[in-house]
Amino acid sequence: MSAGAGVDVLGVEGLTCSFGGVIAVSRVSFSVPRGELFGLIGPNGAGKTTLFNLVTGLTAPTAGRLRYRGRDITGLPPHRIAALGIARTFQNVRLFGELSALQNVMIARHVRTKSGVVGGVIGLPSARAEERDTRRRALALLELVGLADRPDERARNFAYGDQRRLEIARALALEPELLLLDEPAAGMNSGEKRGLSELIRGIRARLDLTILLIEHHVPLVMDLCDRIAVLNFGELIALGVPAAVQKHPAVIEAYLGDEA
Amino acid sequence: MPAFLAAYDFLLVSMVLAAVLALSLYLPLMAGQLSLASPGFYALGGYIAAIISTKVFPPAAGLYPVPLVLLEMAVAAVASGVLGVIVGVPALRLRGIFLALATIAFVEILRVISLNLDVTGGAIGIFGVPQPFASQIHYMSLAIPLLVLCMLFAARLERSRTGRALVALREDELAADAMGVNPTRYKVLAFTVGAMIAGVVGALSAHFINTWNSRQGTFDTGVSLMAFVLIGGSRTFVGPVVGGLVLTALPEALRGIADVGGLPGWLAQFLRDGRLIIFGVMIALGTVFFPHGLITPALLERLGRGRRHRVEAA
Amino acid sequence: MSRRLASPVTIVSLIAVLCGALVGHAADPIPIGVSVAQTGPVALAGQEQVLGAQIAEEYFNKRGGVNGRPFKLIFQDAGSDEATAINAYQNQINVAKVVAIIGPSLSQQMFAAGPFAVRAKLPVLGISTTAKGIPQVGEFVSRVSAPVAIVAPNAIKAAMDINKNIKRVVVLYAQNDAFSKSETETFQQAVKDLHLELVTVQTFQTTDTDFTAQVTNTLNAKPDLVIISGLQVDGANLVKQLRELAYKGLIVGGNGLNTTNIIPICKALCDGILVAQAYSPEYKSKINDDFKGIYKDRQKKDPPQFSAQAFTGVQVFVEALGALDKKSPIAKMDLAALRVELNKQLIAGTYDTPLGEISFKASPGGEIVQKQSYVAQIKMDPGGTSGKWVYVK
Amino acid sequence: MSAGATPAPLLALDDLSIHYGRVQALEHVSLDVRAGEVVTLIGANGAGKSTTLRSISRIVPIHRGRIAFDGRDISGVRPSDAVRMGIAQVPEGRRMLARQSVLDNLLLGAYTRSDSAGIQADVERQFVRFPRLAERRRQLAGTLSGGEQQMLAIARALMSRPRLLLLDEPSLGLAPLIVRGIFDIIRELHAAGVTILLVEQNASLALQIADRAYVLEAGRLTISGHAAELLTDERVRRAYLG
Amino acid sequence: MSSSLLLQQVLNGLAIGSVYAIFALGYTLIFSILRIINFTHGAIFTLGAYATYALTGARFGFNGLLANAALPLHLPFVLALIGGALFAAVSGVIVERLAFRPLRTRGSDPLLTLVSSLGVAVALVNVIQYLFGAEAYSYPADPFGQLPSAMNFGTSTEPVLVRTVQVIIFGVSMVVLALLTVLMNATRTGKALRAVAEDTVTASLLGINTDRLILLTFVISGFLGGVSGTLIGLSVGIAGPYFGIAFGLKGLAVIVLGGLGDIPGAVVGGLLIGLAESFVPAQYIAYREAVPFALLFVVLLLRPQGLLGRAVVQKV
Repeated sequence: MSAGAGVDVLGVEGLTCSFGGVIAVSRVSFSVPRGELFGLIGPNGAGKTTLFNLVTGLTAPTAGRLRYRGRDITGLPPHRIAALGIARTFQNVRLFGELSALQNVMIARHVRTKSGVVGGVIGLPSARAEERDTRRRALALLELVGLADRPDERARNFAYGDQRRLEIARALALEPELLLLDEPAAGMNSGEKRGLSELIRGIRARLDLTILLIEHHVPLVMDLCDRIAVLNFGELIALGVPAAVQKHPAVIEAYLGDEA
Repeated sequence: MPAFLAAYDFLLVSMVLAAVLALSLYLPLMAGQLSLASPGFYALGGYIAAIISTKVFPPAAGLYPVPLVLLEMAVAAVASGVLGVIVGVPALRLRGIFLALATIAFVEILRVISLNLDVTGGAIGIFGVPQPFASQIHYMSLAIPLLVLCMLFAARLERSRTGRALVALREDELAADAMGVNPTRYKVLAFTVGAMIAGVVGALSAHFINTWNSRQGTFDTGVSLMAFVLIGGSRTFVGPVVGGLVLTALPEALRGIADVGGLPGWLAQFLRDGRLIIFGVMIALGTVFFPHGLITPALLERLGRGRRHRVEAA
Repeated sequence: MSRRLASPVTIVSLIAVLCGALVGHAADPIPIGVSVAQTGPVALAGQEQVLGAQIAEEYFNKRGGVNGRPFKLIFQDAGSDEATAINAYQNQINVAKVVAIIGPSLSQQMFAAGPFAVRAKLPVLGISTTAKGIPQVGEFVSRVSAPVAIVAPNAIKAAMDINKNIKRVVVLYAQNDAFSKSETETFQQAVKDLHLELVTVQTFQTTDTDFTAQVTNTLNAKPDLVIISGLQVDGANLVKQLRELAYKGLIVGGNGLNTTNIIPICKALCDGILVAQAYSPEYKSKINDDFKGIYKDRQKKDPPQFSAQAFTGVQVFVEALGALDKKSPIAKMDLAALRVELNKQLIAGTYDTPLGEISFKASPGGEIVQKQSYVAQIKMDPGGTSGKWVYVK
Repeated sequence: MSAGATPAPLLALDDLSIHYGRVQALEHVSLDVRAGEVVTLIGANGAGKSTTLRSISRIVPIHRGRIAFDGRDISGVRPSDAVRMGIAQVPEGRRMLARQSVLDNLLLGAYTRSDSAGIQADVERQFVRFPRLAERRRQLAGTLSGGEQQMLAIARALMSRPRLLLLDEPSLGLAPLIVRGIFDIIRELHAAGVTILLVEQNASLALQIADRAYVLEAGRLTISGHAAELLTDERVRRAYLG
Repeated sequence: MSSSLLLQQVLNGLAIGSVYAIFALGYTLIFSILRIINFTHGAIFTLGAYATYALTGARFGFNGLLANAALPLHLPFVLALIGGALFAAVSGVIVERLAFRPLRTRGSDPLLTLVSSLGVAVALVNVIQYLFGAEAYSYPADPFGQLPSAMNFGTSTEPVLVRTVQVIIFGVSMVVLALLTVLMNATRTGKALRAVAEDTVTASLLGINTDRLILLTFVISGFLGGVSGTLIGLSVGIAGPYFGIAFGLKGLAVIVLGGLGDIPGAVVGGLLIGLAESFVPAQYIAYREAVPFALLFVVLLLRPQGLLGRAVVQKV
């Protein structure tokens, strides 16, 4: 987990986004070095998901810059950003519900494969080989997230927790360098959550990933993350190692309520 | 079956052509795009064939050479493809019903243009389109390969990288985009291939129905095609094919039932004169009782259980 | 029935039905097919044609049919589109095994279906197909509907007789209708030939109901004469709106306006339209009086042109069959030979019909030669609910 | 809030199971709310809290179990009838009718009632309770701030004079000061005798205000008890209070 | 261009446009509530026109099952119009029950509803033809007998004439628009309808019986369809079973132009298309038919929410 040549994987500079007068993300700046597991917490509606949408190009920022491995990616369309190596999961699980688990994962191999209409339809040797490879890799990923036993099951038939893991497998199929996980533990029971922590640790180590994680389940975040950023009302109110963030008065105020 | 063929040769070929045409609408729908533009390209293809065969290579005695028909089909494919890209790039930014409406507008505009051009013959259209075959049933020699080719194409496409990209767009465009699928590119691709298929069917149809005019390939055609696809089933290429075959045959089948002896007079009369009432009601009922269409992937899976696994395991 | 079985069963039953349709007919009366538009937007014309044909069926069968042998009409709806017309033709030719077919209603449908008759070698008769090129479809395609070439100039001349100062002419036509498009070309040529000034040509659609823009453009051109080629409802609405918006000059209507169906639309404002007619109820002859009598009996109004033409279509086939039968008994002929011989006889004959005396050209085979052509002027009753076509020339 | 001898709870869910497609959202959930109580349902996002409320309001179909309100089985009634019977919900995300005015939103809250004088009086009562809304009565609801929208959502629900108020995540996306205001109002309602079932992500806030609580985890109830006890329960603290 | 010609063209445009507008009002109402295009609207419109015709005691024509039949009553025109509109409203209810509700309760794809409504439209048109034949009808007597057939908005030397019936249609569409606006904005039911349109779930949570209000929408839409069918029938005659269907396609252009589901938008869209059509220069009249659709295409590309419509923000 070396910091490499000092180029951060992700650089967020003064990022701002507003919808019809409501500021969802306000002048947020931080950077994520290579290999870090970076947590993003904050109350519902704090702008965490919007931040993910900005990073993955689904939403265009009103102001500010985004850099990925030093390259300016502000304003690029989502598929271009995905092709550069940024993959994500969604808060509300956006699997391709009618398709099988395997197909879901295979789709995400899109940017790592290249056979065209003609090659695919005629079945050129190169396309066939690529197809076999895609299938093999997809099965391996299903194995990794523990869903290898049901590759042909339709995605919408999976239990909530399994759907979340399938979404992670799909995101990994992109061979990303930066993985964005939006509340991966939502809807999971305690056992599943523990499994998820293991999974996230495992894939980071095995696949040499940088991970950005939004999570509500505080213990999970505290336990997993190297550093944590806290958002409230679109603003970054704290950033640091878990122990420091946990004690930050603004965080207690904003996130944990007026318990004090 | 010679008597059957003689009576229903035209209908049988129409059914096959309708099935192909339904596929032209199905392709963009594979990517989640309801486009009713197919009739426009169908009309264009028909005009291309009619003009080439009556004006460029004016008919000589005897049968019109089949290679020229193939040439016309190729020209129609290219022309429809080019027009498809030109129309598709701006139009496919629209979603859902708005795309459908824009393509309806496109078809109407083409219709008015064809009414006004000299080369298309206005309302009279172009007639005396020469025949490449001595009998209508021989059109099958082009229609069946065309259908098979298009079905093979659709079948292979569904299992290829491109097909997966299209289906991903249908299921969730945003997620597909975030997974690296370029929505515009694949939507335009599906739209354009659909346009080319429609153009080719149009070219063949101009010969097949002997004439071509502005009444071919209108909004009504689009409506029928939509019924073919949605009643047949829009989740697998088999659906539109079955929908095209069955719904094209249905009104004529009702006519046929009326001709079967033994029915009370009023019923036979109703089947003949009221067959469009029955047709309309059956379409409405079809949507209620077969909400996923007659043919669904699940049905196909049940029918062909096991076989697929063996193939995929290979 | 389980959902799983439902669709295969549907398909199988459809096929069964199609096969069942082949149970043959071996009826004694001579079958003559009538395939006109009984459904779709053209059904307005088609249902008038059905009426005319039915009157003819009764009328001629009462008079002994074909030399004592009855004939019967087989109706198969040709719809309003090309494919349905072809399907109807195929059914008539191969299932009903008719000796000849009357219809379809639209020229475009004939362009599509006609070649099937040519290939099957049986005579077909267009009764409302007036576009140019119909007889050229092929050897077995004829028509009793005149392509207005003669009638049109006559109507304009009749207008010029009524108003000697006619100079400026506006022509309007329904651009999406083949008949109107063919007719307007004749009218426009006639206007030029008569050295009148064609100030503007305006188009509309048969589906249009509002013509105020065309009327404004027409009135702006300050015409002395307006010529309209359209169908019944659109043509009548155009007349109505022209008159309501104070057009005072003469109106010549094409053959499409030659029907009492325009009266419910333009009512009193129909008054004075000069109509180029392929059929006139005023034409005096035994057969027309008979036809008109029966029709009036049933419908309480003068027969429209479409009914007369359909009647004529049946009459022509019946008389040709009769003439052929006298030369060589048709009962002994097989169907294929009968069809071919009937076509030859059809072209050779001359017929005294409600349309007047008609015969057919040898080249292009099957084009009608109609002795009479009519120009009439509509005279409305004071109440504006009924009117008469008064013969002009 | 002594239950005393009151036999039947106002609301009782009995072995409720709900699934979306083949995905199980709730499994064998049984809970009850007695008249006058504030009961809270806490749990992580996706645990099935909103689904529970939506099932009580009858906008999601039930696959197993039953819902009894005031002793009557309401499993088969329409959503509108549930409101008529006295169940009002303040939905998650507030769901303003953004294109209608504040006043119209309130009046629509009283849609099931026909006593126009009473409705008018209740409107004024809400304006007294929420002076901010009174100032903005002609404004379109979509133009209100988040806190104002939450106030309007609560006021709107109260307009039907509910016997049971379902509150879904009232603190969602609101500033702490405003959340405090909202919870003060909930306390007031409680004091006024309104029965409340509260779904809240902010567990400590919810537990402080409630009489009793249930913890929902992945569609199943795992812990239940008096709110004060749960507030100090180690499992709850670890899982939800950080 | 002279000022009287300009005025004439503007008035022509408004006259044509008001016909489109009145047709489109019932059409867009259903869209505003259900977000689907109801292709049966044209057929219901036709049914209304026929029902009014029958209620005036007029006789049907020579074809169809009911050839030469007539009702044994002679209602005055205004009563017949209301009766015809009520008949159309009832038809709307039946259509909703048969073609829309079964699909809605199953949560079917909206496209399927589109196809279902097309099927019902085909069936209805052919039922009309089966019963009454294909001929054109017009109402027996002008209901505004003493009025001149056209009104002059110009001078006696430079007349600018508009057909009286079109002035009436324009007036009625304005009145209908006003009534609908009042209904939607100032009544309890209207507010509930708007609530259903905006968010069905929230509406249910407020105690609104959404099924009943959707039915009501079909009643109103059918009633409006019936009124407009009769009025346009008065203007141009009832042109057979396809009478209303002919307006359907242009009606689509109208309601999209104004913003799908936007009630004032339908009127604005109708009038705009009418104006655009009437300003087509005389020598290009042959392309007039393409004008609404060209306009539709351009508007869709530039402003898909329609001229008056609001953009819908998609939530990720």
